[in-house]
Amino acid sequence: MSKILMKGNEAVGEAAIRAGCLHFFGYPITPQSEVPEYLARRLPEVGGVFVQAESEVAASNMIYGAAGVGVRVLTTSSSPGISLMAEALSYIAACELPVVLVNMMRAGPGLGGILPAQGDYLQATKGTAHGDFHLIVLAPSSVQEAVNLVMRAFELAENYRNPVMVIGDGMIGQMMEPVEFPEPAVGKPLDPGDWALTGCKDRPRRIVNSLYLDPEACNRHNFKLTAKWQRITEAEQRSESVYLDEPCDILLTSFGMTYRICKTAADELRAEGIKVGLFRPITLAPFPYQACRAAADRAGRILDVEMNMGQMLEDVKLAVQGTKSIDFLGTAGGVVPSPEDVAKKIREVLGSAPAKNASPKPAPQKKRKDKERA
Amino acid sequence: MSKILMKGNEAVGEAAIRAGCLHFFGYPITPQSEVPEYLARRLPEVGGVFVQAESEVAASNMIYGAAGVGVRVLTTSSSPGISLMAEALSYIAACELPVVLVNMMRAGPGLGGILPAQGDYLQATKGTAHGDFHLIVLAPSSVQEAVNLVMRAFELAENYRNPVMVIGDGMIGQMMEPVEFPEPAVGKPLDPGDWALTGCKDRPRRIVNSLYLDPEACNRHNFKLTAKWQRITEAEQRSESVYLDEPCDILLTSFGMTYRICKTAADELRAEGIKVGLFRPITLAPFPYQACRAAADRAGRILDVEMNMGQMLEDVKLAVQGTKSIDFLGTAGGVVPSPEDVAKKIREVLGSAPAKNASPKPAPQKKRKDKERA
Amino acid sequence: MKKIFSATPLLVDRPTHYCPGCTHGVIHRLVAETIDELGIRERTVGIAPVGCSVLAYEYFNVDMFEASHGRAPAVATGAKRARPELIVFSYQGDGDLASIGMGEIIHAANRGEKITVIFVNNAIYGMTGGQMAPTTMPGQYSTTTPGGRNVKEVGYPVRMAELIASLRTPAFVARAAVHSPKEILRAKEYIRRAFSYQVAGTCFSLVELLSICPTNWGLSARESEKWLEREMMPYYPLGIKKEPETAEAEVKRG
Amino acid sequence: MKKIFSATPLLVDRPTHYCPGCTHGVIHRLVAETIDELGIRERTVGIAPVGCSVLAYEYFNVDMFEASHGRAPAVATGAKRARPELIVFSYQGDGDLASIGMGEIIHAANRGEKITVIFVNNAIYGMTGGQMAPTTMPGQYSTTTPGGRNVKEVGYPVRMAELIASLRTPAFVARAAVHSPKEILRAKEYIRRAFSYQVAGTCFSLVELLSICPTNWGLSARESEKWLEREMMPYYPLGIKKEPETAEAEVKRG
Amino acid sequence: MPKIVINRERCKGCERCNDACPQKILAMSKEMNAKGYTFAKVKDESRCIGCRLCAITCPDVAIEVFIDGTQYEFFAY
Amino acid sequence: MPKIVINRERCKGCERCNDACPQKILAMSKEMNAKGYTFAKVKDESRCIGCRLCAITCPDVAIEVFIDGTQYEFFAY
Amino acid sequence: MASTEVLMAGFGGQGMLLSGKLLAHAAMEKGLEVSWLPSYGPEMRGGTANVTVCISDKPVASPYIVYPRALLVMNQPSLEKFAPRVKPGGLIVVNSSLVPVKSDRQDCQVVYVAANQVAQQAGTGRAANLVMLGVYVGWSEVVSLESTVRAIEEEFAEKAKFIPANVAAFKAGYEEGRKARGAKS
Amino acid sequence: MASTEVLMAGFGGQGMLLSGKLLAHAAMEKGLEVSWLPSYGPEMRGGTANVTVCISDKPVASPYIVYPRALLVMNQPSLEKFAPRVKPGGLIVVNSSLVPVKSDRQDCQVVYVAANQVAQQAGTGRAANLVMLGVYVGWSEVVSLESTVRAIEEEFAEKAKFIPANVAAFKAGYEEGRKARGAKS
Ligand SMILES: Cc1ncc(C[n+]2csc(CCOP(=O)(O)OP(=O)(O)O)c2C)c(N)n1
Ligand SMILES: Cc1ncc(C[n+]2csc(CCOP(=O)(O)OP(=O)(O)O)c2C)c(N)n1
Ligand code: SF4
Ligand code: SF4
Ligand code: SF4
Ligand code: SF4
Ligand code: SF4
Ligand code: SF4
Ligand SMILES: [Mg+2]
Ligand SMILES: [Mg+2]
Repeated sequence: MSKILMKGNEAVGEAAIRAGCLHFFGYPITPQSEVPEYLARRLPEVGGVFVQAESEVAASNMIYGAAGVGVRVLTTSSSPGISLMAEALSYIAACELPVVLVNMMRAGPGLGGILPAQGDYLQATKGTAHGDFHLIVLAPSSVQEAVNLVMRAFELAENYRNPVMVIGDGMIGQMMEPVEFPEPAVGKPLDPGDWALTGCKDRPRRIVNSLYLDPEACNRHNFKLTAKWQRITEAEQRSESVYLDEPCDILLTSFGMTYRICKTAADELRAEGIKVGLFRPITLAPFPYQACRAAADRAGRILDVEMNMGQMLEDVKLAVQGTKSIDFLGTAGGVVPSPEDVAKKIREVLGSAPAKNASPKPAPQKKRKDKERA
Repeated sequence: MSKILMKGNEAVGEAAIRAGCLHFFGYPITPQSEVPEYLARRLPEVGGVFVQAESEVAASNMIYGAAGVGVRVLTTSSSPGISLMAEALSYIAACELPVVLVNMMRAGPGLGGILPAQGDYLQATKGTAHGDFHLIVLAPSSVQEAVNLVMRAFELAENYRNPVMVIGDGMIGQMMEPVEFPEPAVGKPLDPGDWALTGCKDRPRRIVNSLYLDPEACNRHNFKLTAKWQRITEAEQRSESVYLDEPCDILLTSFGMTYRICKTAADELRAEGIKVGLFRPITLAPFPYQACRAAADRAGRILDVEMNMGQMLEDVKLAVQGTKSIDFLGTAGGVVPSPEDVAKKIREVLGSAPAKNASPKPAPQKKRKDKERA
Repeated sequence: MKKIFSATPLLVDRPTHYCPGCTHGVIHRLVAETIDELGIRERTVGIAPVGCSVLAYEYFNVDMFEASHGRAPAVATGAKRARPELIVFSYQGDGDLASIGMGEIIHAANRGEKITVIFVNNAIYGMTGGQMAPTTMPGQYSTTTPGGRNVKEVGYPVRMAELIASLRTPAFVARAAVHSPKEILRAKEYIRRAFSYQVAGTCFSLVELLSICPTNWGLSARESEKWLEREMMPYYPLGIKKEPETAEAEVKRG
Repeated sequence: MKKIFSATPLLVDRPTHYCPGCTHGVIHRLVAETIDELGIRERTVGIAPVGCSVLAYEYFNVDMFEASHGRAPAVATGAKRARPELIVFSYQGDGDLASIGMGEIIHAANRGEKITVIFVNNAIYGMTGGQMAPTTMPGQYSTTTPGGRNVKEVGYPVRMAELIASLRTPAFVARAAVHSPKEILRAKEYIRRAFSYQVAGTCFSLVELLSICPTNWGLSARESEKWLEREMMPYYPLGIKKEPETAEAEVKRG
Repeated sequence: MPKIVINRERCKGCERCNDACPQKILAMSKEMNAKGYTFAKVKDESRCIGCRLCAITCPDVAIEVFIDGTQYEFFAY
Repeated sequence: MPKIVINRERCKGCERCNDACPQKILAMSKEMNAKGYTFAKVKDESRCIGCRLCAITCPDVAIEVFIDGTQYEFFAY
Repeated sequence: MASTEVLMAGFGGQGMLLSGKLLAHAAMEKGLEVSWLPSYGPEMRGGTANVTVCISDKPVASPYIVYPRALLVMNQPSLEKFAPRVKPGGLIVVNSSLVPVKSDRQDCQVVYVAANQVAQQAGTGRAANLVMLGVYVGWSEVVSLESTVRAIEEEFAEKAKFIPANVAAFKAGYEEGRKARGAKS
Repeated sequence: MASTEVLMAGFGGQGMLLSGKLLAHAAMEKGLEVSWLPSYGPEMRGGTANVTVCISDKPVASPYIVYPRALLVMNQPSLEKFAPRVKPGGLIVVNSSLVPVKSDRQDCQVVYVAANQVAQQAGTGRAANLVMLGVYVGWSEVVSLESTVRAIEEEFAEKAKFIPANVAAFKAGYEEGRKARGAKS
């Protein structure tokens, strides 16, 4: 199939259909509204169902209902909307239902702004909601990868019966890049398996439930979920390491679109002879600790770059376990670090004496007048 | 003042009044419903306001409104209810409003159960909601300490204009212990300062807002919040270290009620000559990394005990930075580890070869028949 | 001898956890009998709420969900839209449906979701120990209105059946009570009609059932029946509030 | 010469971000004038929603909140209960109030919160680029109803004024339009009454205002006025839906 | 002769059937069942008219009703 | 003589005042203001009756209305 | 004394939570550290209700106790469930009015009291829980008779008419406890 | 070629986002790697709309570019804001129909085109954006005239009647671009 030039958000919608997901429930929010808008047009064409929910709270419970009856289902939103889904996500994870959700992150906290950010890393990977559970979190850094990971998300969700979040930022949602989609145009439907509520014809009835009156049973269920997460952790870590065939002066750690900015900076500096390596997790959860450690082992020091105040930094520290000095460059509020910002920071850091472990406080950034947006 | 025997939940309500908080907005949920019930009786007696919200979503926005007009305000809930407050908490933190909330954790994920648990540690300390912000999180381990920390929470909330969560579990809410309250019976009201919306008489109007059209302004706001968190981190860490005047064989790390269970186990083993030390964070956020590290430095190894699947474990690892081997004992679903369970685990661990860093997967626990609850 | 009344196999054969006299049990039976009579067991999916009937999934002998508090209509929407061939019903209390779940029930009704909602109005939060519900009667004691519900402070009870009936989208909406055999029979009829509309694919349907909560009302079952009749029934008039046929006609008239 | 019309100082002197012809601007002015005329500026707190009027806090020259999407009535409840001496109003769009905020507005109204709600019904999600609102008209195009709103799929538009008026708790509820000078005058009167009831401490008040969105309707301002009059007004009848005086009387009659 | 059968272990002793019976032939036991409830019982079986009101009103489906031969069905249930 | 003053920089060129004026004395400029909008202007000031309809309908408060001496206030605004 | 724990178990409504509170209250007034931890069940009515009271001269560490020093039971399921957990040398008090079986614990002192009958004689059959408490206090003397009576009086301050019968029931139980203690030592 | 970036800026509605898309489309068809990144503003109408297109023979690393190689501007604010950022040796194309001022960049080639007039002559005043695109393509030859025309035809496939005027406008711009290039080299 040939390439099409497509907006990230629309590509996400199309990817879902290719994956055989014909059910969407969601609520508009910038910068992801093109997903529901695209699917409102496309799903009826392929016999699918598009429902605009009255809120993200409702949307997240609708996907619970749809997944519970054994269909492939998607919702998409952006930061504040994801927060409203917290309770339902805990239910979905507890009931082991396969759903896929996409978070095109915007600036926060609060209403924040609609420009790109990566401030929901910790929410996605650690504290999504109450109780012990984990989302599988995938972070694409191109539109094509968004397509691939959305499709992969459905597989993971179903293999492990666990909710999967594909996390991007406003940039990846709004930008166009060429993408290729696999055939067929509409994926095969989900096999409802032995758990979905399809009506109890010729079989014992089934229950989708997360309440346990017996604490021992609830305890066992938690251990079961934890064991599942352990399996996921062992089998599903994905990451990318670049320029690490020889030891490097500095390793840039980043994820999503920020990685591409780092890549440009790295290329620039490598042209000057500064050895810059790159590491990015593709699965933010499970975080590829060993791969990150291995990458760090090949570097003199580390610079973590994120569009937030240092959220992945904690995972990098957990990976590195104090063996390397780590600096941090962060922006927020919709400010995107430029490749030049990254390059400058690298020079600064390499020039300075190696500081032991950066604190989560990012170095204060001077105000850059020319980037003011209306 | 003499001691009164009081339920944790009721003591929390009374503590708020003593702290001068005369406004409560909340929604019933077991195991914290005694807080609203108590305040529904007490607040009208002291000229305060009790409103039963229609939901936790509404309650969390009501406290935003009440804090915004410059009054001291409390809400309380339990795990699923806290998840529903996520969006509003991000707004409150972004707007730098002083609110206090109490989470009496129950078993999760999903509906889980009403029995005590500590499964919301990561939600409270790391990923409460979208965007970069932090709650100050205080974890009492007795009813008296719950009283003290609720009162302290109002001070912290106002000093830093930051939301503060007091986090307990069903046990602390439901148990009675003797408590003493400071006089006066009703604390002084909050001084609305220079930020509250009290009507713009004789002053320029004020705005409580978290939206930024200019990304640089939003970026600066994020740096400001981060700098504030840094100040809090430097000034407000609290923890307790017990039996560490001499080096110990093993350090138990735990928080809240679990700490008391560990204490009994430690006392028991110390009587047998096994040197067991104890460390517990009182501020879960900011986590007392240095104090934890210092405690760890005095111990041969570490056993982390929690009523969850290993959530604080990550912070302990961050503190210890790979210098000590860490084991984990966890329960969930309302199962409370008994002192005997803890003692047994300690014996097991001390008997075994030092394992390098426990994985987050807790050792599977055998089913204990005699603890089955109806 | 001929058995003319016995438990429907649609109810799982086990004692419920409800308090003595609690009419949740009656409503369960009516719903179960209806599913049985309509022959739809094998394609029915029920949704239990959070409330005393949280364990409803244990009792109905069909595929069941347990929903989060108040969101059963959204769960039902997801299930029904995904598999329109299923008969989907939610079973919800007044705290669940009328307080936290107000948005979800109104929107599900307004979208005309082809689901059936069994709404149990017992004027109290049963499960959590007797706090005020939106439907608590003026002056009624609850643990969060220790002086009785003061309408000046917290407003009047919400009449959900009327509220939902006032929406333009065609629907079947009715209110019955289950405190006496006579009203139970009427309730059964409404429930049967509600499910029948769904079977025919006609419209959204909701039956509000006035129910007793002896435990939290602090009354015996017998006193509770009387209290329901005396206090609740005048405020919550029984009857059909809306039928799809007349609603359609109204829409046509414009 | 005598100035008989000029901008009220209650509006901050700066151009708004609204599109040409957007009647959010008219409604802002009416609210501002009312606050001015009632002399309550110094004790008024306004609440901006999430929607095109998200920046309302920039325009009203009073203390202002920015609320999360749909929750302004809860924020207003918190503010008003905490400081009853304040005059608290929320300003909300139809996505904000009638979709995500349905639960909060109904419960605030039902509790009888003594707040004033300015509800701007433009039958669309303006800010996010023209998705369907609960109030979108049958057949109306939106980016999420590319074939026009199909009432068989998503139900009929919600008439919020009527829905809220149907609650038992006394309130002032009215609907006006702001597409023509004549209707603007009526709107002003309703808004003034709404605030006056709050000043007197009487009741909850809400004014629904039919408003145009030329941008997302894809029409000129002039065509939009006509469309509002032709399509919206018959479905959303203007007038007072409920007054506290008659509501009280009804309550007394029982 | 119509008759009813009460499942004493199912009964929770709410007494609703007692009130519902038009023949007033039901009463509560003095004994308790395993769950500690006094349970409903028939005082005078001979007067039962098989009207089912007791069963209809029982929240715990503790009552079954039997009839012999035909019977006038005075309402459709 | 009544008259109106239009703030050309405030005007967004929506033309609503043009429609509202009962005297039909308003029109749109050919020029653009700094924001790139054509703006409203008065074609024939002499016929203005000071009715304020233009100002009432303007969403951008771009119009002020002045009168000389007394005037019949034909509606209370 | 160092520290002791007692588990009191019965059906909901039998008043064991109150008995526990009275004990904790009396101990607190004596200047001891106490904790009172109910095992609150799932959000349903009915079922068993039990409470663990810890009393110590040092701050109570874990209020959650699996192996208590004493057990008071008002129903058979509780006896079956909890009796095996009582520490050797401990006390088990069984309300023989309601529990038809015996405990097979040989290493504990097991006291059978027809608490309902004793209470009936003292004035009200509803005060069986106070008889049970009395037995424990009489046996353990962890608090004095007087201080417990004061706790009862304070607890019932607003329903004063219930005080005499409850105090009488408690005292009757107390005597039983004293006797049992004597028998043992 | 290695890689290049062009920033196209104007008011919303002036079609610069479309110009960018056409460029990206043509480059993609040529087998190059591309990215098209709009700077989407806060959730409001109006204001400026600009887009950065990156074209490369390797995968595009950062699509977010602060210092582009070329700039096409349709309004004065954009010229003022972005001109200082163009890389030395780059290109600045100014629509002089709408922008009354000159750029002071000496180290770039600045081309002034009365794009609205040129478009008018080509058949529709609304195609000024295609004139601008044409200038860039003619100057840079990053894609060919033919492939861009094909992209225009595909893009307007459903509104075929607009194709001729748009193609004409593009070609007119292209000629200007060729000329400017010649002038330079
Ligand atoms: C999000 C959330 N909030 C609150 C609760 C606690 N809760 C459980 S049931 C209930 C109310 C039950 O009342 P109702 O719906 O009237 O049902 P009933 O028990 O009366 O049948 C509440 C508030 C919860 N489980 N989840
Ligand atoms: C929780 C959340 N969900 C969604 C959004 C995105 N959003 C912003 S405004 C809006 C709807 C605006 O429509 P309306 O309330 O009708 O106001 P209008 O713009 O038409 O005046 C939405 C969905 C958000 N900001 N927050
Ligand atoms: S508490 Fe009330 S509603 Fe719940 S089971 Fe008991 S009687 Fe029924
Ligand atoms: S999008 Fe619509 S509602 Fe929003 S400002 Fe423009 S015209 Fe007004
Ligand atoms: S069937 Fe009728 S007459 Fe017979 S016991 Fe039941 S209620 Fe009484
Ligand atoms: S109605 Fe049923 S549960 Fe109640 S007393 Fe009669 S048989 Fe027993
Ligand atoms: S005041 Fe009246 S007559 Fe004068 S310009 Fe305005 S609308 Fe026209
Ligand atoms: S109504 Fe106002 S904004 Fe519109 S054209 Fe007239 S003066 Fe300009
Ligand atoms: Mg209820
Ligand atoms: Mg709108």
